Amino acid sequence: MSETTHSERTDTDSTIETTAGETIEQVQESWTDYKFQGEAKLTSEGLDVYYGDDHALKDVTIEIPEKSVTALIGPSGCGKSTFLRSLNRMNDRIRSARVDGSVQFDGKEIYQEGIDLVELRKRVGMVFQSPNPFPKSIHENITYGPRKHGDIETGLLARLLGRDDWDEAEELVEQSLRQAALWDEVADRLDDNALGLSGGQQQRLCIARCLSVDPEVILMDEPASALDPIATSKIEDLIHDLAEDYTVVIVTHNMQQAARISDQTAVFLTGGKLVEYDDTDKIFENPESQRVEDYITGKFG
Amino acid sequence: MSETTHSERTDTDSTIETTAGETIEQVQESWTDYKFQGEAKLTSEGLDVYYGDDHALKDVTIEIPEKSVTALIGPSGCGKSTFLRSLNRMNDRIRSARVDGSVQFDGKEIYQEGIDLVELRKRVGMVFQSPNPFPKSIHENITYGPRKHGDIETGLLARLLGRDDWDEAEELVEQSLRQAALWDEVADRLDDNALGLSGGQQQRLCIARCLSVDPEVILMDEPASALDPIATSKIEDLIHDLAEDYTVVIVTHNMQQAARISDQTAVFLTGGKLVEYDDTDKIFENPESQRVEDYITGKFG
Amino acid sequence: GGQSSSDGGSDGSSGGDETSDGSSDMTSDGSSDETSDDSGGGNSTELLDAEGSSTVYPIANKGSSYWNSNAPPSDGEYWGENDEGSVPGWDEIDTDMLLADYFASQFGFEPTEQRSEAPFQTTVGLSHSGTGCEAVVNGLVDIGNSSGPITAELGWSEEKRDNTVVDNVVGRDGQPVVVSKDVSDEGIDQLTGDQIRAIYQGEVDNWSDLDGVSYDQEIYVIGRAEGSGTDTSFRLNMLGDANASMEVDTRQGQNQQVAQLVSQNDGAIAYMALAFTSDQVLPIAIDFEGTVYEPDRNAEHTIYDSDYPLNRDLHMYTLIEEGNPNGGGRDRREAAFINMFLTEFGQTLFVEDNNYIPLPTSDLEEMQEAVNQVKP
Amino acid sequence: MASATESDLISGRTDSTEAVAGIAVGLAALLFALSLATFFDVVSVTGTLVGVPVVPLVGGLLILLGGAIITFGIGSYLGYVETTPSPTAGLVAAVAAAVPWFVAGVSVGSIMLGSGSAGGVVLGLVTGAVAFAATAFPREDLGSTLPIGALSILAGLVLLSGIIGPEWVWDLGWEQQASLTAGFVVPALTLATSLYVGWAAAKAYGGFGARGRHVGAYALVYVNALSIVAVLVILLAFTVFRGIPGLLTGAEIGLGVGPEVGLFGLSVQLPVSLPFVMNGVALLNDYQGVLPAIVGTFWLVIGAVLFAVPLGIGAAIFLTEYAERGRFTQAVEVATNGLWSTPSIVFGLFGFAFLIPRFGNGKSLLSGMLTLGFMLLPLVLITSREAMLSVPDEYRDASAALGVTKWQTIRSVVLPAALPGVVTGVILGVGRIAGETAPILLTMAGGTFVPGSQTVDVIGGFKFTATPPFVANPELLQATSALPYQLFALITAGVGLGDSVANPNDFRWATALILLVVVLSFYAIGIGARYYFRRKLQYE
Amino acid sequence: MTETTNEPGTGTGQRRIRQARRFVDRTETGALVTVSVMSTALLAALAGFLAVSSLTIAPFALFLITAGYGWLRHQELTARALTLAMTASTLLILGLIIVFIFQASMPVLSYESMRVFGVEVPGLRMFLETRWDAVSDPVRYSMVPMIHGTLVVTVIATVVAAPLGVAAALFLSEIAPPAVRDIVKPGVEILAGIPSIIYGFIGFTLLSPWASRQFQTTGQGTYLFVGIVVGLMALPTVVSVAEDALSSVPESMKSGSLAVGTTDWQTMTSITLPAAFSGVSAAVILGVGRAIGETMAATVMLRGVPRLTDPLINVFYGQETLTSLIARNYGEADGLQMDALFVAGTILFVTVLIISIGSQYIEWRMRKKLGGEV
Ligand SMILES: Nc1ncnc2c1ncn2[C@@H]1O[C@H](COP(=O)(O)OP(=O)(O)OP(=O)(O)O)[C@@H](O)[C@H]1O
Ligand SMILES: Nc1ncnc2c1ncn2[C@@H]1O[C@H](COP(=O)(O)OP(=O)(O)OP(=O)(O)O)[C@@H](O)[C@H]1O
Ligand SMILES: [Mg+2]
Ligand SMILES: [Mg+2]
Ligand SMILES: O=P([O-])([O-])[O-]
Repeated sequence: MSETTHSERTDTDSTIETTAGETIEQVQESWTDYKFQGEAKLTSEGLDVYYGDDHALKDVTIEIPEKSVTALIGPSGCGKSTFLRSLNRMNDRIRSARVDGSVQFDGKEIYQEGIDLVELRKRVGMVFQSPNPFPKSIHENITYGPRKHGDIETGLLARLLGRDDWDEAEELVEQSLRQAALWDEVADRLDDNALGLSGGQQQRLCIARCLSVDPEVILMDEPASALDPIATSKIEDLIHDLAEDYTVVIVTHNMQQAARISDQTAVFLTGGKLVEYDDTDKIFENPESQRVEDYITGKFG
Repeated sequence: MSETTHSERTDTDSTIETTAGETIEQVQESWTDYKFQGEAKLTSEGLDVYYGDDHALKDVTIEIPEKSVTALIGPSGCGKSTFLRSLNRMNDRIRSARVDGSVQFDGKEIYQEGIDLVELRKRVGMVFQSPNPFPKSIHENITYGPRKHGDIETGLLARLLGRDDWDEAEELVEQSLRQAALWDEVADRLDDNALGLSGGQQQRLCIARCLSVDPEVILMDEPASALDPIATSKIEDLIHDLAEDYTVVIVTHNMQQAARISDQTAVFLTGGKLVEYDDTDKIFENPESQRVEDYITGKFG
Repeated sequence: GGQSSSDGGSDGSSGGDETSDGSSDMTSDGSSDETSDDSGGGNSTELLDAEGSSTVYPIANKGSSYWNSNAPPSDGEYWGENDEGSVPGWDEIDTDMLLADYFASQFGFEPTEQRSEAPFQTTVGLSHSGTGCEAVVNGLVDIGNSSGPITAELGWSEEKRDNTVVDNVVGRDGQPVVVSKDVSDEGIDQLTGDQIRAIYQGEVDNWSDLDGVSYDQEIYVIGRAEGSGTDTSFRLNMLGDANASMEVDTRQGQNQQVAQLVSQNDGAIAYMALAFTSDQVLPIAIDFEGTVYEPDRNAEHTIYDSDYPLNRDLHMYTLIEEGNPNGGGRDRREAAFINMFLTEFGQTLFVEDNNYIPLPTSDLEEMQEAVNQVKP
Repeated sequence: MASATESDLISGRTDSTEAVAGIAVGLAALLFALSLATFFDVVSVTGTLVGVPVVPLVGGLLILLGGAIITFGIGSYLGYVETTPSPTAGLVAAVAAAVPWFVAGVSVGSIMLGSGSAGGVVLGLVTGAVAFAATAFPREDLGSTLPIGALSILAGLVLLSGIIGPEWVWDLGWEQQASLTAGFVVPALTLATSLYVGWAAAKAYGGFGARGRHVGAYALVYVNALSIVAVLVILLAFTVFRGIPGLLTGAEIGLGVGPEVGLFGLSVQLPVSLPFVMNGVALLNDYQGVLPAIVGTFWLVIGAVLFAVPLGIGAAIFLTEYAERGRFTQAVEVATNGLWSTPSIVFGLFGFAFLIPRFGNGKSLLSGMLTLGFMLLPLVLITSREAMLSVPDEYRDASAALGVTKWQTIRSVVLPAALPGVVTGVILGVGRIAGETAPILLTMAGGTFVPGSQTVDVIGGFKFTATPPFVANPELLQATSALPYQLFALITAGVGLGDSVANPNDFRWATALILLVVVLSFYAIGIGARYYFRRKLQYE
Repeated sequence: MTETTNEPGTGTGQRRIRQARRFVDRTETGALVTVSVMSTALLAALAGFLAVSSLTIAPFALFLITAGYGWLRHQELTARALTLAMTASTLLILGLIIVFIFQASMPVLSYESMRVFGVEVPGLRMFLETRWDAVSDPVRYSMVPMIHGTLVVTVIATVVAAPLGVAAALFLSEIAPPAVRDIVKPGVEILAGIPSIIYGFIGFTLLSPWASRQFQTTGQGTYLFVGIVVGLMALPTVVSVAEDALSSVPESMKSGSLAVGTTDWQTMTSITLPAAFSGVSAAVILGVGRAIGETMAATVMLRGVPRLTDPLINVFYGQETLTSLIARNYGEADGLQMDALFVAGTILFVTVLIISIGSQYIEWRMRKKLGGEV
């Protein structure tokens, strides 16, 4: 498989160059002087999302740099989650949803025929608003992804054939849990049901589960909204650390949180428009747009 | 039925006097120097609410002045809604809920045997977090309360007997809708289903419905949380106007909103405790307690 | 068996006789109405219902549909042929009344003089004899059709029978044994009584096991429901005892179903009633101790003969009730309706035309006399 | 931006490899269809198809199919075909492959060594185990193709070589004689094999691995859904097709051809005459019909609804609105669910023992109504309760907050909001009881061929009496017919309906059709109502 | 409202009594009297009906009158009392069913009693011997052949309905595009709506003769085809209950799986099905319950001879099931034979009741489990 795609790659590469060029121009139209350092990991260009007749996201064009934290903020219903879900095509799950425009991941268009959704979602992981561990043991939760991808075999058959990757799995579990700052709390009860963990622990477990498949991007949709302040601050620290290796995109309704943890911030306002996108400091100290300023100072929303 | 309660009232009056005396003492213990102008409309004293074994509200003592807006703020789960619902005994509807302590309305204890719940709730109206109009026409929504109380008769029988109060009903509908700042928008479609209105209109309809039974107090539990900014600001204006005739108690999770619209603010913190209660300006500019200050400046919550 | 009623151990209302007088039912005063009307001299015009034997069904049902149609005498459809001379029993009848009007008026009913509106309506339910006997005894219906004697059906003594019901015999059946087409095509058109007995007692199960038969095919032994008159008569007349044991592959509720099974399957043998034979359901000759009874009416010994061992009476039982005239076994509706079958007209049209055997004149006269006692 | 990982994102299988697997899937589908056609006697086992005898043709196709998928598997293993196989086909596939091989082994063993001998089972265990191992141990592309491909080839050879020819019969040698014949075994074998190979081919089409399994499973699930719909369509189409001639016997359209219908004193002559539904059975009719049974069914349903709906809704109100959720409501819930699943014949027995002695000691319309009412009650209760539970508590709170009493809230807010659910539930429930035979068999069944003049007239039957209970209705206390019972009676009465019905078979099928139409129209109305209400309430 | 005191006590009887007393104190006397008269009248009417008394009408009329009066004057309380009475009547019907069918099956149980270790066990012989013969001596009413028949039919039906039903439920809740779903779902419901007698009719006239020819059996009537037909009839039950269970698995769980890069099928097998396992098994169990109770198709397709097939696994012969025994014999049966039919009814009723309670228990556990997760 890898060989075939390899040969095809050249065609797509060429198209990307042009679209990428356009993208940057359009972004510059919107925020004349925002230039981040490093490579763009995800690029959306003229992205529109509809739910039935409802136009939820309008013409969003943005470049998200790699290995940094990008926060998406805005009032409720402005389309933050919609935008986030369009980055790993989780919107496909919603039957009424329809997507126009383009999103590129590492320069590859993800809204094209033949795209391997499984592979895409492996590489663009996601953590949800409320923790959603599987009703299985902690160990199984972490190894779930790799097992389904065939990277680790732990099944009965594999064990019978002496082919199981027990050690590898152990290692992976430990590593993922350490990265998610959960190892110390659960090391001695890996076989307990994950539903027995506290909310904050469950959310970190979900992050660990996401990390276990070694993604490149982690999308987080209000990951701390269901948590108490202590758990929240743990998650915030964790996100900060993750940005060293991963590209993190996080939706939050808490402006203080966005200010604390993100490198750049995109502000959506009602109607599904991306109104401003810049370094976080800039947005919070000196936004270009009056509406953004009103929003940030709590005049509405 | 009202006669029965009326005759009972005299007995209770005497008890109330003494409890009311105690109440004021306790309030002064908590906030040594908060004295508002005017009469107290609602007074709670040593109020505890339990949900099963869960102690949701702890020893809350507070006096709410009439014809003003009192805001209740605090982090999620701190018991704001619980407190609000205990003011018109809507907590009775939650099977696991148990209330200790006293709440007085116009000096009458509402947690006593023989209290007429129907009468109480008529006089202490309530507007809910998400708009909940009945799936009936706008007209029917407004006249629902008066009709059920027998103040207006519009039934088939009444019409046959020539006894229906059609004009009166029309008048009431117009008046309530005007008060709720909705008349202009719906005057020509009173017979449309209320579910066809927008969220903000629905919420104002609910306020109009509440006003139609001519209450003295209006309790509002995050009435704007499900609305967009424009609808929110309409509701806020409305609340401001209502305070001229009614006593308004409003729960909000939006501190800016509390600052904008309320005369006094009560801050609950996690655990169901009332931590501070004072003029709104005072609370937002110079709170007594460090925790309240942290909360208001967004350090947590 | 016995007379313990079908509502089992339900409660107070135990015996059929007791409930049927209506004293204990709650909302219904239907039956009490009826009895009081009768004893008061007037004639109830309630629906007359019959139930039971699938053998008697063709007779009763055809009669019932003639009755309900209450057609004028000019109408060929009920007079057999439209040509007056050929009407069977015309001399006897000689009337210009409508059909049901005529028969009913003899028992004191007012003629309606309306087509399709008989002085009282009749209906016939199809099940089998056991059900019919049960139903009439419990007062559920007016007439219980049975192709086996009620004594054998319900295990009664003759004395009990005489005290409880009267037996209206309306015709005869020469119970045939039939085989399916493939069997008769193999040339099997005659069996001995012993062979049939062997088949029905599970001693042979392949046609080729019979002497002189080379057809290698499992025998599909079809029986009638336990409690059906056809089954009871067959056990009684063929196997020697109403409670004789037998072994069959299938039992079907009604003769019609048996006929359908015989026509649908290979290797089948069945016992049934004459009315249901056809070119797919072929009666065979039976050799009883040297006498061969042929299925052909013109042969020397035939299954239509009264000495054919499987020959049986077809009954319409009615209950002896206090409310009936003279406390006898028939009320006037029952008598009027049954009387129709006892005329020459009825015997020809309802009995003989259904391939059954009309009653001999002497028996017929005896029956007529008994029924006519109810005339006002 | 490592090139290897990046290219994974876009699937890059060439059209030709997909085509090979695609052809195999198509071939399997063809064989599947062929086997069904054989079951339905559209194609005869002894006949020919495009000039070739059916059995060898099928055998050849099976061999071809088996060969194709084995070739694909080996091609993939050797790297000629672009796939992403897992290291093993997995436990499920291994068990799935072991089962048919076990059956094959047992059959071959039993035929050779005689059935019932241990030899067959031993052989089956061996072949099953080998198939299991051959699936489980090698890489997935081999494991999921070789054993199943071989099975297909084996089946094909058996058919092609004539070991199982069109006249093949295997007497099982049981006491009650039964045999397996080519007429059954050939299509059954083809059906099973084509499903298996189709599954394997679909996996191959998806390139094995997670995606392959996904495709394979989806193929089977789609076939299943399609088959269910097909069964439904065939059942309906067949009944309609067979029933139409009887239904339309003597039908006429035109002014003044129909019977007169009186409604509120007005008498109208219908412009349609459909004797089958407008007549009873009578000697003088030109065409016979089942009107009394239709009317009987109508009254049965009315009676059951009048009994069960108020009771069910009332109980649902008490349970949802008044009763504290606790042991009592739980007990009622268990009881209603128990009633819901009680077999209809038990309701019949109960009606027989309980109602019949209480209503004139005879089978009667009233007993039938109540028995069906007992059956309908739990259905109404359960659906009403669900509908009321799904009325948002906000409505109740809003009403309570306006100071409105509980019963007024129920009447004015809860019931209207629950109405769509209740109505839908009742209609569907009515559809179910309208088609029930067993309970009315024991409690109501009347005559088989009922004259039109005996059509029940419940309204006209009421009369007042001087003795308690002062009101009587003999029509209610008489047995009458209903469509399902009439059909049952027609089945048991078989042929020989007597002279009155010209074509008994048409008459029976037409009765079945009418019953189907009556019952399914309740369902159609119920399902339609649900869609309507859902659509209507959507703008919430 | 005196009924409140009659409600089943929950251990805190004292408190209940106090509550009731307070309730009585607080309620208007007029309303109390009305409701008391109403409920007494209703009870009297019930007693009269049970006793088959022609006076039943009097208390019933009184009930109607007081209820009407109460409705006009004390609607709140009357409505409450009436709905309580309606709830009670639901329980009453179940109770009556139990009493009547059990009571009716008593006599034959003592006839068929058997002595083991010196103890007389009623009805035991019905389950140890295999002979059913209501006519010739010795008359025996064994239930074994019918239990065998019911078992065989149910097993075959389950083999048909369970996998196909669960697969169809998966299809409907997880796979089908909305347009297809809108067709298939009502289709399945309509399948449930086809009256069983129509299945029986088609089975008797077409399937049975076909099977008889194919399997070269002696005559027609096979458990195999009855089982298949009954399975088809149980299918809709399985589909709709299983679909409910599958779609009640929270979307967040499914999304969680998809978001780590699994195929839809992997998500279904590894997350959705295990999470909904108890609900799906409840669906299958309910389907089994339906199959056990199916009557008419079996009645018209079977042979009607109560005996075991030979050998027991010979599904090509269909003798008799518990349901068809009743439907076929109720007419002419009397005395012990009738009681034996009630025994068959009792067996059916008890089995299905156990199944119903079992599946409710399973569903309850599933709800609890999923409720804990979300
Ligand atoms: N599944 C859906 N079907 C239809 N409309 C939807 C769906 N999900 C979201 N929407 C609509 O799309 C718009 C954007 O929703 P989205 O969830 O993206 O907002 P959000 O910014 O994440 O809001 P929140 O802060 O409340 O999570 C809203 O108007 C919402 O009503
Ligand atoms: N119906 C109930 N049953 C049991 N516990 C409840 C119930 N309602 C609220 N609680 C609990 O009581 C506490 C206070 O809840 P309450 O709804 O009053 O908080 P709140 O301040 O209104 O929070 P929010 O801002 O989220 O609305 C919480 O811990 C909550 O879990
Ligand atoms: Mg969101
Ligand atoms: Mg709240
Ligand atoms: O006449 P039978 O139907 O009872 O045989």
